[in-house]
Amino acid sequence: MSITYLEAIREAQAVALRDDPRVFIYGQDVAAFGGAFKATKNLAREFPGRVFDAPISEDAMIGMAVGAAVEGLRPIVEMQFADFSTAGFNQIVNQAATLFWRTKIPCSLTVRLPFGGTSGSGPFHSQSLETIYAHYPGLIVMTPATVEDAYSMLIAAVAIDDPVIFCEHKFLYYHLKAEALPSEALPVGKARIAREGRDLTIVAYSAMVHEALAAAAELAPEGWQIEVVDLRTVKPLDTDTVMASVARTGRLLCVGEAWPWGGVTAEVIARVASEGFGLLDVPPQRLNAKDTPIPYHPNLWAAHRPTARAIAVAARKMLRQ
Amino acid sequence: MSITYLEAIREAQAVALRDDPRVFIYGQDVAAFGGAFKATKNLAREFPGRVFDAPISEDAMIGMAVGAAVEGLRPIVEMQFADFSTAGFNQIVNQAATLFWRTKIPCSLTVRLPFGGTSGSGPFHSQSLETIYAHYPGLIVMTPATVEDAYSMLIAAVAIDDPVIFCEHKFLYYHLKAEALPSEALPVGKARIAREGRDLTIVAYSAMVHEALAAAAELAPEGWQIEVVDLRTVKPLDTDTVMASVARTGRLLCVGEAWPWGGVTAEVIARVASEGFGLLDVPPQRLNAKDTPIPYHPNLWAAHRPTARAIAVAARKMLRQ
Amino acid sequence: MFDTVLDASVVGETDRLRELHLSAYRFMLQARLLDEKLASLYRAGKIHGGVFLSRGQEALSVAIGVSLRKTDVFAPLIRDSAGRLAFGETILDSLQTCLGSALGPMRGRDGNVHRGKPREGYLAMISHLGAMISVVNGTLFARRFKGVKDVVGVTCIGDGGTATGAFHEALNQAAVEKLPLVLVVANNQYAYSTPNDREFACADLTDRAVGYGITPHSVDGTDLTACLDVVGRAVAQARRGEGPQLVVASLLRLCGHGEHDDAGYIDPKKKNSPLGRDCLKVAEDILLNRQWADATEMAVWRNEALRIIETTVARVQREPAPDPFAEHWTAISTRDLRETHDELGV
Amino acid sequence: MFDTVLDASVVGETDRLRELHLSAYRFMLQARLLDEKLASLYRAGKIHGGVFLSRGQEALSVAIGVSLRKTDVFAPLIRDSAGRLAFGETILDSLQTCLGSALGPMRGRDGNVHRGKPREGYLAMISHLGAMISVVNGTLFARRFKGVKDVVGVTCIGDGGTATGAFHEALNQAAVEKLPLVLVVANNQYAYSTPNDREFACADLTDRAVGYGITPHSVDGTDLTACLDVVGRAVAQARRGEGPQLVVASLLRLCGHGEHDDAGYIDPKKKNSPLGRDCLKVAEDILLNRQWADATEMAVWRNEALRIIETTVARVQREPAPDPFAEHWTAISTRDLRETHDELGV
Ligand SMILES: Cc1ncc(C[n+]2csc(CCOP(=O)(O)OP(=O)(O)O)c2C)c(N)n1
Ligand SMILES: Cc1ncc(C[n+]2csc(CCOP(=O)(O)OP(=O)(O)O)c2C)c(N)n1
Ligand SMILES: [Mg+2]
Ligand SMILES: [Mg+2]
Repeated sequence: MSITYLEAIREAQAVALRDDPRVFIYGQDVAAFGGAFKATKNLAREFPGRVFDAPISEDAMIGMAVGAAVEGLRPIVEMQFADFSTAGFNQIVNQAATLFWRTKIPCSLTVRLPFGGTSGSGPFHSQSLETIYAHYPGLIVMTPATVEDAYSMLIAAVAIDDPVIFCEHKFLYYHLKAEALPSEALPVGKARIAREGRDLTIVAYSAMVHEALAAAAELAPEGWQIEVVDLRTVKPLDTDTVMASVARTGRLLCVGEAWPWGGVTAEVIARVASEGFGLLDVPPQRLNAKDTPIPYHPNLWAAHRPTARAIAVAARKMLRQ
Repeated sequence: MSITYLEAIREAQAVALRDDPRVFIYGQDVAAFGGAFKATKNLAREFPGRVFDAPISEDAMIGMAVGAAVEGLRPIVEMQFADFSTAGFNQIVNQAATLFWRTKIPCSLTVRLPFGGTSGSGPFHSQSLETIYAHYPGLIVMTPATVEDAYSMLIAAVAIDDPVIFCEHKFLYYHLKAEALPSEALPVGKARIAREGRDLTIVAYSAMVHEALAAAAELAPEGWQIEVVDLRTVKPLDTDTVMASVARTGRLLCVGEAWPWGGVTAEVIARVASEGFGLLDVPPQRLNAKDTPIPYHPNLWAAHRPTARAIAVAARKMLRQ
Repeated sequence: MFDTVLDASVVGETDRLRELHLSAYRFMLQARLLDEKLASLYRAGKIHGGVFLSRGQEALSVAIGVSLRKTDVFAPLIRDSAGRLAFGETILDSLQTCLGSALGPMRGRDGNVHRGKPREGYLAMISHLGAMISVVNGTLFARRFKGVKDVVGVTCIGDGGTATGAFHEALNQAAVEKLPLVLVVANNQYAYSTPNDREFACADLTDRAVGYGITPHSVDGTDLTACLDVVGRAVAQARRGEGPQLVVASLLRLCGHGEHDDAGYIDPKKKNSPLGRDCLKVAEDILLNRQWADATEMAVWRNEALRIIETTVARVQREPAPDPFAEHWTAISTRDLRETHDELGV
Repeated sequence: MFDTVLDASVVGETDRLRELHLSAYRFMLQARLLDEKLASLYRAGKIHGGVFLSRGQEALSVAIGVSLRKTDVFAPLIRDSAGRLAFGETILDSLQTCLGSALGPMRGRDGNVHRGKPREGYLAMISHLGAMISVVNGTLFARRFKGVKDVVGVTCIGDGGTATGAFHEALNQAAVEKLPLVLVVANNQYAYSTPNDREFACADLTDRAVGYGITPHSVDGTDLTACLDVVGRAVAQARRGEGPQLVVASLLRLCGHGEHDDAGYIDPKKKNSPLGRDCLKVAEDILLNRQWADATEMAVWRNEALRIIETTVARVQREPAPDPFAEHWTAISTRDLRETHDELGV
């Protein structure tokens, strides 16, 4: 038996619905249809009265979820694509994210964002929006890279008393498979060493973890041992694990699929430069998508986002310094 | 005669309206009333048929402006507060910011965002949103710190063929005065050395430039010569000027009023760490607002954002290293 | 808080109406006097930030408060001082918030009209107009989900706020979900300085109701009796399961948008029209005409309210301001997930 | 593109109608055949990303295209292949975009339905539903500002898209500004899989018009004659200065949401109802019944369209794909203000 990243997300929601009567799911086409990506397949049937189709009203979808959270429920809101969450942006950042701080009422609410690039999806079905959410106080931003994490982190997200932006990568939906679902998980908020090495640390998250691992594999025959850190959540950001890795390797390359200005990679490098300056043997570097909308054509798309090859090139440069 | 930052903004719009028949202004209460802050005072009277009141429809306000830009006009949209631009966020980042890249049609459009904290304004009338806009490709983000820049950069913004997010700081509106309006200006996109020094570089923008200057003044009697770099625009970010300053001082402290995760300060430090690592004598540091909504009470507000005092404390620490 | 007794005898009905009016009037009076106090504190520089008053909108607002039960949901907006009091907010809560007391419900974190106690069904508005409506939907949805019956949720918006996308999405959502929502629109003719004709182009805002499949109600917002009747009816209909209700009241704001604003843009013709009547004065006339109260009683109520306000102000002014060093500088509740990264430790 | 001639004689009117129908039919046919080609290219793996078809919606869409002038504004949505062609888009533009040719209007940067030539009044939609309406408002506002007269702007939305805040803000804006906007709602009964009753609760979407103060029109979207009549009338009214118009058409999407979708959720009752009629077939019957065309002519037109499509596909398939190394990787037009910072220079 094997299970995909997407199936893990479905299973996690099934577990959440089963174990906690306060959980419900709200999103466009999530009920009978099972969602645009089938992430809620059969859940409406298995859990009658717990899965609801929403109108195309992202603002009201989040508002409704906040109201339900105030009443002690634990809504999971599916955005059909992360890109459309901009239409619910105001309610996420000003309503959900401020509620606890203003009123002491925790706002337990999970917003599932199918995000990230896939070939041919173009400017409005490919975006990586973790940065804009992580910038706002009051939100937790998860970016699982593995089937296991997709599963256990989503279960954790629903259990957390704060609003969680759950960034699930569409590229991993079908591509990524695991043998079985995990029974144990790393704590939320902790980064993971995805591969050990001692020559260079690549910090990545979500789909880029796999590009980083592929780059590490490419560099291994050349004698380089690359350590890959999977951030898992980008807010809070586990600076300690990153720093400990850099302490071992002395070299830091940070990779993100989002746009270059002011994202996860900038935050990681700024933290390491401030707090772990002495650990760095060479200048820390980063690799992001290009500073344009995400192109539709596969040729352009492949050049727009960081790839294993680009990572390997960057890493080699740093290793030779 | 003296002129305030706010008056400079009004004058700049008058100049734009006078010199270019394609310019018009659209915003809530901007016509007869002259805007919530009086930034468009008398403009409707002086320029009949060029200043229009908008309904409370931020999404449609930006959409309308994009349509007008497609037709070759040069709209200036006033948001009543930057905070409310989240309701027009989708049109800014997905419509205006992508238009040129997708269609070759430049989208000349200026969105004026009265932003930043003032005492007593609370979580929804104090936000600094430059980071979320700068993150998206396709936008220019200006953050003038002086009366002169407020004037000349706004004139430039309207003349630019791309969408400009013009972040005008409400704290500076009445506080900041100049003797006269400038006839010359630094090019847009270039940072400015606001104060020369050789011991430490403080990079700041908008209201924080003045806190940095005050900190520099506080440190001068102690024998420290602090250089203050005013970024002026945060996207594009003038890395060269920052780097040249750090080359002189060897020390970098970056100050922003926005939330700490992933903002201007992270971007600046990441760039300097990557490209100017060798220039740094001590770890670069940054200072931002706290990672909570902006508090209402003056006591909390004063502690939430960086102040001259906090900057001086941080700078002293770095200078002693 | 009163419930509509539907099959009362005529005498009982008159008694009920009298009680309702008297209660409503006293809340209106309190609200007006509290507002006046806030205005004077503002002018004296004792209040930081803005002060937004309800002058002219008390009859409409109070009708909401007295039509609701403690177990209902209420998300007031900026001009609802009367409705807040009638729904159960204390003058203390209000003053603590406006004066930024650390002991108040918002602990100095948020101010003026941005207050509430969500756990008590009393939501704390954010500034973004329209944004509270779907939140009320969510509370009503949740109560139905939990099997709680007999609940109504009311929220308010101005004429200007009806132009927001949030208004539309939320009303539509309430209609699709058949939620017991009552949305009360206070059409005070202006959104800040902008007159109705730059805000919308329908003949009347009630014309929107049919487009959502919800029930419209119109009311003269200066007339307490009409407000109690119409708002009370809308709340009762929602409670009976007749789905969302839209109440549109016509009135005029008899003050500036905030206390910084002299409202010079308000058309004198409107001020001199029936719209410009002071609803408090109208309510007084109603009580006097029906002999439900006399001037002496009213004076007693006024003095009582003034006394409470004054003593509460004095009390709150002695309360501690929030202390930034004692403050928990985190926006999330989960301790383990707070960002541990601390800039410079300064 | 035809203009309504209002005071034509009866004979002239019949001629005009015949011309209009013939022209419309041929665009519908082209659109249908082009769609079928796209579907087969998609199945053959020649098209990256999604393919969204217009099957069942051609009569409504074409009515827009033929009612507009070259100098008007059109912002089509996903199911407007017929209207696009009628407005003047070439089959080449369409195929270049869908196949990602570097020579196409979108240069491989954007794909499928996200195409347009804004300088020609033909806007390129973004995906976010509702977002194009206010952009059309802006073009109309700008033309009025520049003194250009006699312009109409049409844009389209689905039943599902009417639930967006953007829809509301833009319709209201158009009404306040009295813009010559025609918003055409294709109520194909579903938003993706979601049926009308989970999208809105009004009896009919035209009920929304009065709430904006704009003129409603209803039409049977399967009937070409009705569509030409109603859409043509709405466009003419907008052109005459009667303000925004809302056209709501009833029909059924006769395909999946995209070509990945088998549309298994569509109620067979709807399919078998008049809503489920194929508008192309209905149009053919109209032409045959009125003896405006015979089967032979139709076969000629079909073959002609097929030939153009096939040769265009062959041509586009030989065109270069975009080259990432030749690409200008910048999203802004001002050269001096491009970010000069280059990561690693890799
Ligand atoms: C989305 C949004 N845009 C702008 C504002 C700024 N603003 C605050 S009150 C106001 C006018 C509100 O008018 P109306 O809804 O009629 O309420 P009234 O003040 O008349 O009671 C505006 C524009 C806001 N609060 N929210
Ligand atoms: C704001 C927004 N939210 C979600 C989507 C995803 N989406 C694309 S098409 C669609 C259904 C649209 O239904 P309808 O408007 O009825 O048009 P139809 O497909 O039936 O022609 C959805 C939900 C979107 N494009 N925009
Ligand atoms: Mg109003
Ligand atoms: Mg539809």
